[in-house]
Amino acid sequence: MTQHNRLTSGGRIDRSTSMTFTYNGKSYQGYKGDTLASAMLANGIDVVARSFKYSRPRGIVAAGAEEPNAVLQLGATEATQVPNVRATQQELFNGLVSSSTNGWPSVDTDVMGMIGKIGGNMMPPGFYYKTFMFPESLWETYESMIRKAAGMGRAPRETDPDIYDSINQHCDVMVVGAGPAGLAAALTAARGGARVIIADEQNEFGGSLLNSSEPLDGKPAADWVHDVVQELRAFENVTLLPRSTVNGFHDHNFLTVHERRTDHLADIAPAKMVRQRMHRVRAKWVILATGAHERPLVYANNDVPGCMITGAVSAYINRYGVVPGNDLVVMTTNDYGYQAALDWAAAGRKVVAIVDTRSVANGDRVEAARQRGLTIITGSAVIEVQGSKRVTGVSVAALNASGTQIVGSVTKLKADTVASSGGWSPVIHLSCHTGSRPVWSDAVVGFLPGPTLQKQLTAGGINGQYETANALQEGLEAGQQALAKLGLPDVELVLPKVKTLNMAAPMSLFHVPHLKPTSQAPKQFVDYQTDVTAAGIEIACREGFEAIEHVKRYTAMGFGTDQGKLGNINGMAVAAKALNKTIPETGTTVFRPNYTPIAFGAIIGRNCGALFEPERYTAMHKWHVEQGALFEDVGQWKRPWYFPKAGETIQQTLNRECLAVRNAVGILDASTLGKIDIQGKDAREFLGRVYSNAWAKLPVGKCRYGLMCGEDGMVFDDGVTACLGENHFLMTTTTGGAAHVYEWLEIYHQTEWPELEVYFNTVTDHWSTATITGPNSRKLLEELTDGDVSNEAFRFMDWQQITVAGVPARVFRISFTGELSFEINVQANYGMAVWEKLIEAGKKHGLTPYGTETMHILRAEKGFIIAGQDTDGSVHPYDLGMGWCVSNQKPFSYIGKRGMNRSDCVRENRKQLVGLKTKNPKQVIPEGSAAVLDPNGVKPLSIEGHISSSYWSETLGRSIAMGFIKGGLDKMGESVFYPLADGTVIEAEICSPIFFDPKGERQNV
Amino acid sequence: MSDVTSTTKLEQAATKAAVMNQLPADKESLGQSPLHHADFASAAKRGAQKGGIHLSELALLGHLTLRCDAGNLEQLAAVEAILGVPLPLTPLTSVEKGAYSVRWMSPDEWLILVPGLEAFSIESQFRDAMPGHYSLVNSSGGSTVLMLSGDNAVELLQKSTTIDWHLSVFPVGKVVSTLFAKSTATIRRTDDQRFELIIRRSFADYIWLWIQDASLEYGLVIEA
Amino acid sequence: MQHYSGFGLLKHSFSHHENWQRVWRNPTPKKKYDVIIIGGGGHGLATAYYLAKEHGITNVAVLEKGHLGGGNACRNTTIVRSNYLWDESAALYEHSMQLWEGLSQELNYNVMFSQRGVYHTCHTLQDMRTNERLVAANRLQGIDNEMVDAEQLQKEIPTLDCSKNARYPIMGASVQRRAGNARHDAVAWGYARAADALGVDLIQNCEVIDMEINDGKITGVKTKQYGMIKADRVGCVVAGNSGVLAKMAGFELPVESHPLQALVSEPIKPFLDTVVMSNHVHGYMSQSDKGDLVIGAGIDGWVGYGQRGSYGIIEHTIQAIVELFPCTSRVRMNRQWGGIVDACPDASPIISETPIKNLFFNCGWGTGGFKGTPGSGNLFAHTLADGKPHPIAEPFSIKRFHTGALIDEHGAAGVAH
Amino acid sequence: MLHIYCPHCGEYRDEEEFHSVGQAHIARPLDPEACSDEEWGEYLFFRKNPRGLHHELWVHSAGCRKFFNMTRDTQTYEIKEVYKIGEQPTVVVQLQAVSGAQS
Repeated sequence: MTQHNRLTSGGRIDRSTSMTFTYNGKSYQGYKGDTLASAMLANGIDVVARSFKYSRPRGIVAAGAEEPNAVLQLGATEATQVPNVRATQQELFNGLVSSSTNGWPSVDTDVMGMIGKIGGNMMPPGFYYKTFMFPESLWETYESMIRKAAGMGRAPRETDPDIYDSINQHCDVMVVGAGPAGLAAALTAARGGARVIIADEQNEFGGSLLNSSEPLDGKPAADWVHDVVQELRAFENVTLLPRSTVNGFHDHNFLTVHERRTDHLADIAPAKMVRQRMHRVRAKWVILATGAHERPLVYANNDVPGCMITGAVSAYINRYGVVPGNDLVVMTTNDYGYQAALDWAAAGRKVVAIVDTRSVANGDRVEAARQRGLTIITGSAVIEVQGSKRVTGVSVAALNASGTQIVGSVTKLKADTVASSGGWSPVIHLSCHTGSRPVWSDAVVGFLPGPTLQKQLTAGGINGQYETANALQEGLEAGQQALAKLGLPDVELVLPKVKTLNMAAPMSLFHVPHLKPTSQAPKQFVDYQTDVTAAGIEIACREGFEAIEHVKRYTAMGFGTDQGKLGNINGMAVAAKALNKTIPETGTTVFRPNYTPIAFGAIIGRNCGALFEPERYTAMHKWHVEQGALFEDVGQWKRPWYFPKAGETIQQTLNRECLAVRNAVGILDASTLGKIDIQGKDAREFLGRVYSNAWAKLPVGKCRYGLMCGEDGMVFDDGVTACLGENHFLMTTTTGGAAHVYEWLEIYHQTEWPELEVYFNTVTDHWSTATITGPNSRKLLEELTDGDVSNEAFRFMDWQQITVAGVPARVFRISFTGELSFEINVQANYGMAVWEKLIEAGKKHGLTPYGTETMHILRAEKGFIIAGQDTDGSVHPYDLGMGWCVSNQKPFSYIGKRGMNRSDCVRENRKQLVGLKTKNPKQVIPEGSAAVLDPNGVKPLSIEGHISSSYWSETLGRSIAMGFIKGGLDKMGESVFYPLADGTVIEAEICSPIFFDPKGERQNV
Repeated sequence: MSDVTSTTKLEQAATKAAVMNQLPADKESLGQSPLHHADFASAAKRGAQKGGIHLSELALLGHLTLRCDAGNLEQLAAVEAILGVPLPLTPLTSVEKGAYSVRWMSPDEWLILVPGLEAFSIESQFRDAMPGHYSLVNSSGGSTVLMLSGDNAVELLQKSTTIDWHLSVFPVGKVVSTLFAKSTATIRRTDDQRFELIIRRSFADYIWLWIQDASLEYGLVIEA
Repeated sequence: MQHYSGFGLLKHSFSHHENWQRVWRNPTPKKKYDVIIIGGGGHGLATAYYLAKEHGITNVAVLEKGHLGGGNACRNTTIVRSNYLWDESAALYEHSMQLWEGLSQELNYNVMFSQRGVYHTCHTLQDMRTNERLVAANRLQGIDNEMVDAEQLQKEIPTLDCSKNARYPIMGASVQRRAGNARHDAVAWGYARAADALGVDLIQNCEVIDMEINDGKITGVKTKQYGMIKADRVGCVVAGNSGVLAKMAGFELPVESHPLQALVSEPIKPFLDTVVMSNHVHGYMSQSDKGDLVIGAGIDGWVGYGQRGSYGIIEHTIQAIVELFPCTSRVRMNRQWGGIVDACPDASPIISETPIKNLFFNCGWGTGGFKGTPGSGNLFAHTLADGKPHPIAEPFSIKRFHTGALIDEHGAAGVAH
Repeated sequence: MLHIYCPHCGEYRDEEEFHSVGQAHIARPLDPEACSDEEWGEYLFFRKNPRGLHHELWVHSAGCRKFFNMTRDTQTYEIKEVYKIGEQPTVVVQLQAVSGAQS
């Protein structure tokens, strides 16, 4: 294929480096420095998409982030598919594979286009709200058709092979945009000694200067840009970020900058390179130099490929050496629009006419066009375009002075390209992100940034200053202001000389009238991507959708991936006209992040896959892995769940582990329990306030179990606390509750009772805990210790400091299984050494490692609760049948006391924790099952309670369960019923939750 | 080994706490730092010798957390007598003398690092000499120390934390406790391009994974 | 009310759609109403509709400080379900669910209620227990909800990562198949149009700045634009702004207003035909009819009325989504936004009398108000008509925060949505 | 992403290091037993929830772990001041004219 629209010279492309790309399966050539869009235009590709609702052919309209149509699917492999890439922002690389996203069988010959033509009339805005209702049953069918037709590109079905990351940056001045204003601002700030970051979405700095033929200091503008960039690079405190879009401006001067590091190189990032990086920037001052987007005019059939904006035409010619057509008609409301015609003519192609909507046109650019002999038709407009897949001609007619009516006859001109300019809209998106509402300016004919609390300055196009000289000056001033705010010395900067042009006033025109009323004229598009027309907006207003937000939502205007960058102002103007209001009276439109779309991968950085969330390990983790343990996630911890042997089912493993504990000895890694060291003379008093039971008399060397309640009286954690010294305690918490309990202790200490002399320190990670439990546990311990661990010397609920396997240890004789148990705590650096010695020595005692599941069964046989499983934030100690763990004698009204005495907490018939024995001992009630009194009742049934813990107990040879029953503690021996999903019903008898060794003799031996 | 509470010389001392020498006689062969499984010694021999990130572990040091009153002159004097350096009272600062170093953690909290063998001795000296209300906790088993250096060390920290590491605001000696990726770390600058990271035991493997990953583009050199 | 249908569209296409009637009038407020409803969001408009429709009270005004349906009604992620845990909530949300079914036909406005199912994935044993409890309770409450195992789930949602490799592997899920999505704007507009047709005055750009309270009884409200408007009864349905209105009336609520964020991807071809929520990794996602992946985020931990929150929430949410759906990594996020949600300590709403006579509050829907819209309006209309709560609404009184009879739905409310 | 000055560390840190606890200056009743259910309920659950100036309790959870107070505008998210526990705010809502509620 030849690049028949490519000029032989000029532009910033490298004609010596040719690149091959494919579009819809066909191969084309472009050059290094091209965007995909410029390369497509060079090759004369007209149709790049089919529209969303009417399936109309669409072409490239713009040259930047505002492009609504050229939204393509990229990717050479399934895993590297990227949906919805804007061709105007994608740099060309060799081997790029692209395709259009809608249209069947192809974008050129699309069947839906016919339906769009016929059915389009039945699809006014919001038509879907008015139909598809009858019959009700068919909605799902309608909807699945709508869903298939909607959407643009597609997500890959394979996992992303690329990596992304994020990096945190701090600076004095963040300059957004590296056009003339941004470069002047950054250079000023840098020379003043500020730490500067300057980011621009394009691959090269320069902004509008790259698209322009206008000289600076009599030399090409690119020379000046080059010099500034070189100087900025030399500063140690300046970071230059090309290919980096500032996508979000968040509160307190926090910005997200999305840098594309390899998208210009290949389909997949080269080895060791991150594809995209998110810079999370905290800036002391932000200078927005984001420029402006040109507005197209709204006229009939303005979406036919070949209709563009004038700035894009200039950009393709000057930057990429591409003339996107042969015969150009320009329609403009302002002087800037003439530049496209001048550039087109300079490129040697035919300018058919410049149609100026103003009756008088006499600015310098107009004069230049006259001198060049270009045809200028004033006081007129292109009211309609002919053609379907490419413009073939235009209808031009004279307008009245206000541009609201056609006053003359219609002239038809042949042309293949229409470039329109309705003026420019400042790119105020970022300034809106933190809630600042933009302000309309009649002078600029656009919205300007509104007042903001952010430390923000603006310069250049964003302020409606579109002439290079003014943009440079504003950039300089913004840089100086930032320096002053930062207390840094002022600097001078000699700005390059730019010829100042005389400009005639622009005309405020958005929507070009047609011979027919808007509702009957050919479609006049306002928002291309969402297929919103001027007629559609008028209908919405007529129906009563008068707030601009209503108009936008009813028509979907601005909801595309371009977020209405081209169309929003025009749409507001159409609505304002329909409502007989001014644009600012219609409302303002606020933009939200992102400025342009960002890959999910770039937002999450490395926090995915293996690094999604930390896995916390104990000192013995490696041993568990080597033994083939399966793990349970408890908070971020990986805890051994059970240790299967070859060929075992999970139940067989659990049975084996349970019996080992009951008959010999088992070992559990209990290191994950939260541990808090408490010191100070008021430690004991503090414990009395935060636990529901009494702590005043616990002697040194003893341990006690306690319940923790919130101020509402509801249990939220539990554990054993040991008295290490008169003023020294070690508190244990649940594994998942450790962090919360620690913060809870601190908040009461720091805010309520600072007078209490006590310090809390988390020591969870410091101690490693191996629990040995079972009748043989003492024998095992005796082998490895220098201490006397006999029942006489070392009582139940005592703790002692002894050595175990040569390592000093704190050993707690407490039991969560009901068996004789020792919890051996050693400094975690020695946890593995002690564990391995225990395993070795334990062989002859039948020592069996067990995990959390067996731990749960063993404790349930004893009726011990697990906070979080047998509590749900709605039960107090009495509900748990644990009134023995509440002391109402304490002088201080401990946390939870008042709460558990509120009227609802002391009423009859609260749900209470009981044991449940199935009538058929072989049946295990599924956990979560709901209890009813009458299984044959009519739904909705009143739920009496639920099963919180339920297991097969191999020790008892039957199932056991704990659960809640309304008034259960008074219903011992009564039956309740658990209807299951499969329709069966399990009958169970309410009983004590202590199923095994009710007298608690085994732990005392 | 059965004296549970240490006897204090100062009978009026408010804190009566349990102190124990937590180290076995055979500490060298038995001790396993939280990154034992990463085997830095082998990695140092086998791995890359050039790269923008250098990493080593200072394993099995003595970590002592001191909580006391920064306004109590008697306490300050006692600490200085024991450690030979005054407590750093300015937020986010540290002091270092010989093998002892002290980091400001909070207005009433300092983290003291000493050689592993000296932890018990220092702790005992505190119990003997420190007046008033305070707490001292041996946390040696709960954390480890990583030394991070190299041309790209600051960039790696930028990827991992939200702190401003510019020398003008983060000079040598400054110390912060902060989020490190999805864990936490106490980080001190010991030289322009050299940092000390104190990390929690249970998160050590995660941080090790994170650092390897974040070093990919710079090259990671493990030092024994 | 002009009837909407496909035939109507065809007919109007011949007149270029120039003859569609207004969806609602733009009336000037009267001096006095039987009932004033403060707040023209989905709940307020539904309340007005049911007051007129079911109680014959049509001398009603809805006062909206901005435009109709302009608050949380148009900012939510449109999830509708009724699988709540406690009997009280199950009754409330199921009441709402039954009104959703057939709502398009009742309002003659297609609210696009689509029962594509809502899954709650389980990643831990505790997750499994919580969901099994929920499913068991719902079965007896007469609400459809079932468990599916990981293998079955993988078949039903091919793009979801049900492998064992995940950080928190999916062990199973509960699914309510009658649950799904609806079109949020359409709900507000549909109720507004129907209420207007029954004679309710919908007053936009009318901000209440004070209340007229005599002897502990409300008699009218003062508005910024129209001065005093009298009323026999006043219902306040202003979601995030409830605290501000309560302050006007001189009391506090057990409610805090937090930013709740959401985001959408660019529109893509059909990717997910249901709703997936994960409490554990904390994110949820559906796909709109337009093709956007609609993703819900957590709530910011601080009080905020700015309709925006912190970026960290967005990062965490997308991390969760990519963890659940790894092949979304190259899909691109288009836009984010925020609403103001008024959350109660027990994650259940308030539909209640207040210390002021004839002043009623409907608030505290927290992160899940959209699904409640029809039920909330229906029950609140009953409360306003009778001057006392409907039996289903009775447990949702403010008084529960004094007695302790909370309806703690944190488990079932799950991810903020 | 708020940028918060920790009054204990003496520098700004990112919001991620902090945790908001809720309304500040809610003192635990000195004699809980003397409280009615209503009073206890108010203490537990009822909050000012203002649109505008708000005094909040925060903790520097990933830093020095100290609690402190903050005066923040809940509409603009501007942080007006931070101050230590036990101190009183200096930026407060001006007393409003008598509410129209009595009119």
